[in-house]
Amino acid sequence: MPPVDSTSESKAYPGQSGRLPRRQVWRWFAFAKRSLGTWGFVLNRVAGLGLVVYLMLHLVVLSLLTRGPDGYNAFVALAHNPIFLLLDVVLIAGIIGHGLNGLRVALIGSGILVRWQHQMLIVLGVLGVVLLAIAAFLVFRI
Amino acid sequence: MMWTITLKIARYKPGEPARTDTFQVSIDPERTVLDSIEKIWAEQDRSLVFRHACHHASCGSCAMVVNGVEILPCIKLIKDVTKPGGTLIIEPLHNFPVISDLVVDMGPFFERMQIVKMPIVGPADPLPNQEPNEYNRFDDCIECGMCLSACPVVATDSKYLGPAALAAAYQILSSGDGNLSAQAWEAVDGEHGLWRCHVAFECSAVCPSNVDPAGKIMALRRRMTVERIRHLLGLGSSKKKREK
Amino acid sequence: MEPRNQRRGGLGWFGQAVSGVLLLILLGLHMIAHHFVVEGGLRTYQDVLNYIRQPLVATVELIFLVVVSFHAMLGLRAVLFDLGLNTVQEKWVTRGVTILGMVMVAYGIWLTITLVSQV
Amino acid sequence: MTSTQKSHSAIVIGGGSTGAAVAHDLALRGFEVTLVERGEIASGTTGRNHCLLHSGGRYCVNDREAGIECIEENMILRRIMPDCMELNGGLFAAFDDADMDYLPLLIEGCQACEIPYKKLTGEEARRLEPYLSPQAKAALWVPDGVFEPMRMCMAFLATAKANGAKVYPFTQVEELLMEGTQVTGVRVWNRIANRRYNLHAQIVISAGGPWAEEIAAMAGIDVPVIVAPGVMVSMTGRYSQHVINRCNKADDGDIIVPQRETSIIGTSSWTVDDPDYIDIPEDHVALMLDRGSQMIPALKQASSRGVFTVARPLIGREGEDEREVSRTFECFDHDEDGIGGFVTISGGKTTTARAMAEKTVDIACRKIGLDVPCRTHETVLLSYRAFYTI
Repeated sequence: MPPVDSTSESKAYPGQSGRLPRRQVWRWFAFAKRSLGTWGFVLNRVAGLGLVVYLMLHLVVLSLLTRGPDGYNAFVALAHNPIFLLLDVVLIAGIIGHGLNGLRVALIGSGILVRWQHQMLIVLGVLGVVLLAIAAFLVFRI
Repeated sequence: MMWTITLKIARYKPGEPARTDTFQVSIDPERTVLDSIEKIWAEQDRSLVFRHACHHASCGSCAMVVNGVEILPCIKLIKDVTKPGGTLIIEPLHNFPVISDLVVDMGPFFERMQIVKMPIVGPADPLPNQEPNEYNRFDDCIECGMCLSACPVVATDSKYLGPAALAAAYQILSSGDGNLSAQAWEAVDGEHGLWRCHVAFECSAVCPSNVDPAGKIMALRRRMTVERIRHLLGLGSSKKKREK
Repeated sequence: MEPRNQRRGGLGWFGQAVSGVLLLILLGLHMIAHHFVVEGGLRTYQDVLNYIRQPLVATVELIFLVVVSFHAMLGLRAVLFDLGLNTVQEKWVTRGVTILGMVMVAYGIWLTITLVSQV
Repeated sequence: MTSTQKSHSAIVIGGGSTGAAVAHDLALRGFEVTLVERGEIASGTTGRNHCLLHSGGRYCVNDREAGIECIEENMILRRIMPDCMELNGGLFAAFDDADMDYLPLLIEGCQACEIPYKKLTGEEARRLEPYLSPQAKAALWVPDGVFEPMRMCMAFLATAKANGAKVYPFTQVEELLMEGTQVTGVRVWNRIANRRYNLHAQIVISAGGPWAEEIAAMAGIDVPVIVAPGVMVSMTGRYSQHVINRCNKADDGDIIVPQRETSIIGTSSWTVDDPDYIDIPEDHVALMLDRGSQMIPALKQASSRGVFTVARPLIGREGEDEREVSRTFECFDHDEDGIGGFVTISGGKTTTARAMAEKTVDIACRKIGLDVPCRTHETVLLSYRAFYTI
């Protein structure tokens, strides 16, 4: 083998790139082996993006109002379909999850209860489930 | 007593496709994961490369991902991560460029530490009856890179300053007269600095040396927010006030 | 305590936290008023019109829309910035979410005016 | 500096403290330097050492030469690596009559080696170190320190790289290339790229520590190296600020080095043939804990953070008592064995790495008729972090 060009060798190691690899978006959601904090992060991210999409849909649906009573009331009737009600519960779950965890993130980020972030997640999680149960009851009772 | 365990080690050499090699090794469960890898290197495959030096959690070079979680294998005992006949899946740190097998390019990490320029030696906590600042010691951060590997934001934002350097910045700022250079401020308080953190606390979960980077990022955030509000209200900075 | 120049990274976070807390209140009101206290869970067409024509309700709803749009767009921007964009892309993302947010608010105002003025 | 072709070239085998210091010294003296290390930097003996910056107190009684080297280098390293050490001093503490008998010998040794010292009563020592055993009768303060071996190597190599040296970790020497009786280079296996190739230089310097014997054998030369491992136990918690030495002649478990939030108890000593993988004798760990807690009883309750073993390279023939072999270093110019262009440096300690490098590079210069003075004692090193960013 011919003598190796030492300049090309010197680039291999140690530390030459200075740049981290780019974008492994799937790692946002690789929470299986991770701590509870990551579950909170994933929840916030998924629910947040979901709620942005929902917000858009919600605004578009409201435009039915400008077309008079028939179209909108037809939508209201459709929305009483059990599948729609189930979606409502999912929506409420997203709101509660994002809202309560968002509160936790805001508190921690203000330096409040930082040491208790883990416990806070559990307490808020329980609170969220209770709230969701009440909301689901209300949705289906109506 | 010896256990026979299986190690599935991620292999990669430049220009070749990545693969996983399976090794069986017989080892005392009281010894460390790093010992098992060194034993495989010594007895089975000398082409295996991995970083290691001090074998007592001081140099920070051997960090890797075992069964999906960052560990410092030099202080992780076999018996604590598996059982007789168990399997360990060994990968290089995530979020770093892989150079070969388990060796990653630490350049990006040290570049970030260089920006902040944290002194590696600081005051030692006084023992009973000792004065503060009487003695010094190495900082808790051993610069192993595990926090960057575990961070979900580092996974997608290659410009993020990351947990270790942000924790270092907080350390400097809270050390009395410490301050950061303009370049460091830009990195710490800019778009890709401490405001990029999304509070997954994964850095603190994996840190082998009690640095608690996430806690320090949050403390820094609080400090900056208070400063900013004071600034907006025209109260001037709290530091100036203290000096008067 | 140090030159502050162009560093505004913290404003986004602060805005997100404040708007988030506001939303907890506003969204709670919105949900209760529109869904939980209402027979059948959704107001019918005429109910909506009657309701929105109250000035206080219209104001609160519009404030809600402004805050929720702000929070949503800031959040979207944060997620996109997490992707490690280059400076040009970042500029376009900021412009994009600003415009989108403004369109949402403008649309809301237009919708409210239209509904209030409907016979 | 790097753009012009340098007229002198050297290959350094080994990326421990000696090799790193040699590469730095060579680069400062204008050599074109290539360092090859078969593993990671400091992954052999250096990385696993005790982290003790010797004052020389340990050697000044029996081995004055080593004691003098230590104190001289201790003072130099403080200057050239100022931000990278815990400099809290050390105590030689006496706990029983035998220790008290050793104390005057130690003081005499310190005087002979010009090691600064201060005699303390047991009470004074315990005021400095509250966890010290109440048995402590007296102590001698000496300027011991604590460093991080890997970062020390990185600082040497960062500076060497800044001066144009090329550093290749994970590159193992498999063969010394010879032309007649002259070593002209090395054939290496680059384990990163999994490729083998030749590197050439005017001079090849082996700083292989316990592997120096194996490397020299490639040229048919016998270098007498005893591989004497020692066990160390790193305990969770910092129980002293000073390095605590037992005021007696070197023995198992006679030292506790505080580093960061740990206390490292060391060390035992035995001999092995193969330094590549060393099993830890279980009874040595218990011995360390037992002996260590005689000096600091609180260690009995502490938990172990890690147990590790290091392969010390000692210059001497098999069969010699490894505790009695001098801890000084030796530089072999293999011209004396009839082989040109090849130098081996072995023995010594990380504390004296710079002095070892100075002597080695002096020989290298003499061999090729170069007259450039050594400047490593006055050259402040770059940050170890620069090793990865240059």
